Amino acid sequence: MKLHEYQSQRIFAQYGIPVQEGEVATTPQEARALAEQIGCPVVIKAQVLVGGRGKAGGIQWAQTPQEAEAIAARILSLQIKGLPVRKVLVTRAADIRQEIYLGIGVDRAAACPVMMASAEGGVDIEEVARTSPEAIRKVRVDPFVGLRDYQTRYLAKSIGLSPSLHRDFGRIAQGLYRSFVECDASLAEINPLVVTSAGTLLALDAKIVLDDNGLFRHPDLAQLRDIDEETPSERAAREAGLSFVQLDGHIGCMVNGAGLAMATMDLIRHFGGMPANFLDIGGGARAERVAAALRLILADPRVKAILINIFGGITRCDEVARGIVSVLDEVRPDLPIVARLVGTNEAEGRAILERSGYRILTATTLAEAAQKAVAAAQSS
Amino acid sequence: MKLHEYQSQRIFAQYGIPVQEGEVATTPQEARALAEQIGCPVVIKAQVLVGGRGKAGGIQWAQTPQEAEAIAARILSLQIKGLPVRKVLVTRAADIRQEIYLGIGVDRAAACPVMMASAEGGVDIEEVARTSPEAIRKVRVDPFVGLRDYQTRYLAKSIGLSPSLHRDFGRIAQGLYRSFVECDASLAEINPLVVTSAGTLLALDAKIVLDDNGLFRHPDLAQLRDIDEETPSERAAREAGLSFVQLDGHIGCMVNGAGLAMATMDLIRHFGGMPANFLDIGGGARAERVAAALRLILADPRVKAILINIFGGITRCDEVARGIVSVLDEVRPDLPIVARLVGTNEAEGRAILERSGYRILTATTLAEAAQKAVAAAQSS
Amino acid sequence: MAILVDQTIRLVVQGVTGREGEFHTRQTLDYGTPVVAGVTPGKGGQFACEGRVPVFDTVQEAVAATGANTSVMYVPAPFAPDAIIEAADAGLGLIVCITEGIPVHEMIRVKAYLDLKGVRLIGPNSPGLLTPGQAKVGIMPGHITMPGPVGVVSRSGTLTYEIVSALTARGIGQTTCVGIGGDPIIGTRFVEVLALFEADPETQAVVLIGEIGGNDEEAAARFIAERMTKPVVAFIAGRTAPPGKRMGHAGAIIEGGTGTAAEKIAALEAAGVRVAEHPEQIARLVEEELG
Amino acid sequence: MAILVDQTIRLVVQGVTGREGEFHTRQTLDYGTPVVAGVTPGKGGQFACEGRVPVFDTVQEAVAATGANTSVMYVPAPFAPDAIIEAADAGLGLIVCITEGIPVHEMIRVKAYLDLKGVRLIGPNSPGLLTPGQAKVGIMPGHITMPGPVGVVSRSGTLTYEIVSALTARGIGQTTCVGIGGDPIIGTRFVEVLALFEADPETQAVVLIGEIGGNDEEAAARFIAERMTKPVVAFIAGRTAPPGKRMGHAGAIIEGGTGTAAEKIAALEAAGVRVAEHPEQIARLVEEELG
Repeated sequence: MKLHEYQSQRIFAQYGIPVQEGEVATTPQEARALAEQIGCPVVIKAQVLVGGRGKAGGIQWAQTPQEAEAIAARILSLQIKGLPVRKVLVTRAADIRQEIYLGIGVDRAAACPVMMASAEGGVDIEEVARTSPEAIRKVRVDPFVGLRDYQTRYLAKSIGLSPSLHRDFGRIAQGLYRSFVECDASLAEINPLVVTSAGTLLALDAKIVLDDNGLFRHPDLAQLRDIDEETPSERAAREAGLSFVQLDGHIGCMVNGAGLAMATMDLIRHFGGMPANFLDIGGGARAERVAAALRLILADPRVKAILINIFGGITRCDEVARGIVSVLDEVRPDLPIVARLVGTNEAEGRAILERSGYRILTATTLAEAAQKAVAAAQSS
Repeated sequence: MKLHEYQSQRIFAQYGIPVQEGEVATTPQEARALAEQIGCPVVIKAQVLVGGRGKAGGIQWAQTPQEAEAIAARILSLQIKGLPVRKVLVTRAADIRQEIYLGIGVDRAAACPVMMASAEGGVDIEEVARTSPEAIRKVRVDPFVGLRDYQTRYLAKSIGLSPSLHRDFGRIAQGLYRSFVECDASLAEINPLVVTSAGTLLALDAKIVLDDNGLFRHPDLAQLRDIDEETPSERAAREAGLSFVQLDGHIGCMVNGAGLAMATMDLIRHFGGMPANFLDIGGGARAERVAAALRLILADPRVKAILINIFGGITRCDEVARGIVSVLDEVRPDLPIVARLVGTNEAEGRAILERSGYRILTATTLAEAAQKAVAAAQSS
Repeated sequence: MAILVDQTIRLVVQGVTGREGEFHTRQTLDYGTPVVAGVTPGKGGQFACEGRVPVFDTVQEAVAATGANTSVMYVPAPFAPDAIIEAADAGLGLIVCITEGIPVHEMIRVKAYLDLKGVRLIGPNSPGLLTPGQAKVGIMPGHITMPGPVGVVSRSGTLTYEIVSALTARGIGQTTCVGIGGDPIIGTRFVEVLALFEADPETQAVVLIGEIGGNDEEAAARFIAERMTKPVVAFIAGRTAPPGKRMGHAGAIIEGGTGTAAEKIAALEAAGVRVAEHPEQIARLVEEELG
Repeated sequence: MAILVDQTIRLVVQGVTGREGEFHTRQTLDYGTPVVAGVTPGKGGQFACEGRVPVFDTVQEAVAATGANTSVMYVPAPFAPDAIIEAADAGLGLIVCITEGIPVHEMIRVKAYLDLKGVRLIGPNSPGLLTPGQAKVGIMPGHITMPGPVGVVSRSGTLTYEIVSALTARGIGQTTCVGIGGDPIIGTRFVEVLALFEADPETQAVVLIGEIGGNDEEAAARFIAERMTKPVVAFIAGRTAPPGKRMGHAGAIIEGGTGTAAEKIAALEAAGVRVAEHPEQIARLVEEELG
């Protein structure tokens, strides 16, 4: 779960990281009032859960409260990568002498946190990683003894930070590490961390991505979810415990397991169709969750055919069949449905579908199921 | 540094351990008022930093506020193992069905925390350890992954605690472990942890001993030091960074290093003398600390001779000599002083003593120094 | 021969009295794998699966009483880290964790602890592993497998069943099928399983089933190029996944141009691995490799 | 021969620019031990000890530039745990920590980490160790030692000097003198050093210097009885210490009837160890043992 800049900033501040504090406005008038209160010049920044907002015009300076109002109005009317901007952060403008990058994530292969710093801050760090990987310095953090001060000194020195700032840099790095671990984050990033013209360090941006699996032990953080940033279907999927991604095609997919779901989508494309979504019902789904998944697919008006592909292990085909039939009983959709149920309790599952009396196309192999679904979508 | 029961209790409460809350009184009248406020029967407990207060009459029940006042007066007039009782804790009396022991300390050999539980609570646990060690169940805690729930379940089960209480026991054990680690304690103990007649767990006593070496990072805990419980000389020693223990003899000792100090005391006894104190000036003592140590010895009217035994490694004999001379310059004591300075900068040290003009007996070996000090004490 | 599990297995099931735990324990017993004990705190002394499995309060008690040597766990995510460490502390050499949804920071600590103790973990978020005819540990359906010469290793669950099932349908049996799990931090990775298959005299070819996200497939490609003599056939799910979107479990996300199917396929092909275009093609490629 | 350190040493001093660090580094250089580098964060590029020791910001840089293989540290207690871990991460095989006052919970974590990495630590709160004529690491005065056949191991600092000095005065030289440190949690304990002396062909007898508190001497007695062929002479400080009083450093406390001098002496004597009544008696007992 991604947090907004202003949310991440508040968390960082709790960990002793110096941040450029600001307030959130949802209207141009509020932005103007904040600019008056904070004192111009101010920076107005779109709060939207995608990257690249700078390039999209989502970060601008205002010299006067009037200008702040006008700029806020402009930014609040933007769509950035398809997401409408609903909030802006208004902060004091900083005098910047140097921009660096400081972030921490998980190194999967080494199975530990890895902290990264670069003298090239304020830019797309993935771009830096691609074009000049040597510009990013990394230290692996042992989970048992934590980030060591000598490691932060190494980072500070290797990115050429003035020695007088090493101690403050170390404190910020330790704060970032602690916020990362204690919030169960999968990423925590300050980009840019700037040296101001007064010679102090200041976090000018803040980004935290939380590990969804860790949210259950952070009810306070879970509440930070911005439901404005979700589509109704994404929200319904999340609440039902489904992994769901909306796509542009015509064939609604319901699969158990992310790998099989992707393989199913790949095969639909292989046979000339276009999947309308990625939808993984997860392991061991009960009938209710299956029903929620089917309703989600049916709610998309672009869907012309449905492909249900279940290979039961921990998931039981009879539960899946019960979930399907319960929705058909209430909705009675006029769409071709291809259902392939194999594995655990597959005989019971097929029997339930047959007994229901609905016309459901069946298939034995995945290829057969995909071909039938593509054909059905084209002819409907 | 030992904490009082009431101080330990407040810390335990912060870690979610259910404690029998109470208030501290320093006069019988306050105890009576507290008894009225809390509601009788109450228990009145001496707050004193030694064990064995129960046997010494320091823990008593009162059925009425009047009785509370009388009992508090009695307890506040006690001396327990030589320490006057200056405070009592007044708490609600509990209905006790079962008393168990739960504690955590450091296992030196395994270099990890060890949690201990016993079905025999409320008694001297060292006595239990001596007479029936199998009655104490232990689990070693890996410092990296902490106390595991399965370990607390094992402890609860192995001391025969009712299964319905295992979860609460686990929470208490986890709270105890966290308080132990986070406060830099060397011991944390609940004795007894009782099962009340209502079937709940309640910590009826609380004991925390803090690691003196960890105090620098807990200014809040360092403030809990009860200076009433220190003698003026203990306090002066602590403030000067000296390890000091008052004893009953006539030969004041100043030594660098705990081992050498003990060996020096052993040798004084061996030659028929009695040391007046243990005093280790520590490693690398500067002249000021040496001077503080000498003043401390001179403040004891029983001292008839002084033995200074320094084997310089990190400690420099010239610094020691400077410290000695600075005190002699101001105090001019009429006591025989035997000084043996060997090791780092010993020549400079001896030269400083000689130049000072004071009559200081010198010695080459430790045995010679001890013998001279014993002889001097006997003849003065 | 086989890898990781064989007929010497004595299995303890942690979380045996839960809905999933009991269901799959029955299937494991029906497959003929000796489930000698179950563990559920507070239910020691009871029996699960119609009296077939004695339940203990702790893994240590279960091991002491039954000589269990391998654990499989169906414990809910909040309790799974403790259960894994309990199994390791009880001296088990192989732990298989089916549980999904364990926080990544917990797994970082658990994995570091297991490495320290020298204990092998498969998973979490794994379907388990299965040596046909010898041992079924976890939730892989037994009837889709058959003994034979092909080792299967996969980050996916159901996609593995799909491919194994197709192998079996074509008469190609398996030495051992290993689901290493779909989480970012897992106990055992592709390279370690490939090394075991390379060393196993009965395994003649290996099927590797990967997906987008991370760079475990790239590491596997390097290992195959440098160290493997046996043929490897691969499949990578997520060729058509749009970049920047999280596709289901934590393993399947593409960000910033790393971890795409195209990169993984290129790395594997450069290592001499034939990569199938769709799952059902795999069996044919394996057949060709086996000659 | 000797144990732990010899003429192959290349020493790096952590905290070299502090008052104690620089003082003792000069003495170490004067003894002829090659101090190839010093480390003080923020002072990289400078030189300590009248230009004799180049200073680096990190241990890693010091090792890379100078090939240092052993570290000794005079770092203040709040920074010492980090410094020890830094030395271990830099690949040094032996770390000697002179620092006193490190919190016990820090040392628990540090020791667990070093065990994991397989790095040996001497100390903390140790005077260091010294192989006469070959290497001086730490603060033991060099002039009180001389090469010879006796291994010395001690929990104490200055008491060790006292005893070593008496040995030397009597013409009895030492293979290596090791101060293991007086804290409750130390990197290397009596038993480990005894095992090294037992294996060292030049060591003909061992002097063990213990004190009240803990049960490390009792463990040593068991080891001596079961595993040692060489004679051991011991001294235990604190025979006359009153029970229940803390005597100086954390190692020296007697509580509840365990860790008394009487118990330790009894255990050692039962293991065939001759225990001296006062420090100056040791040299005579050693002389008798050496025959």
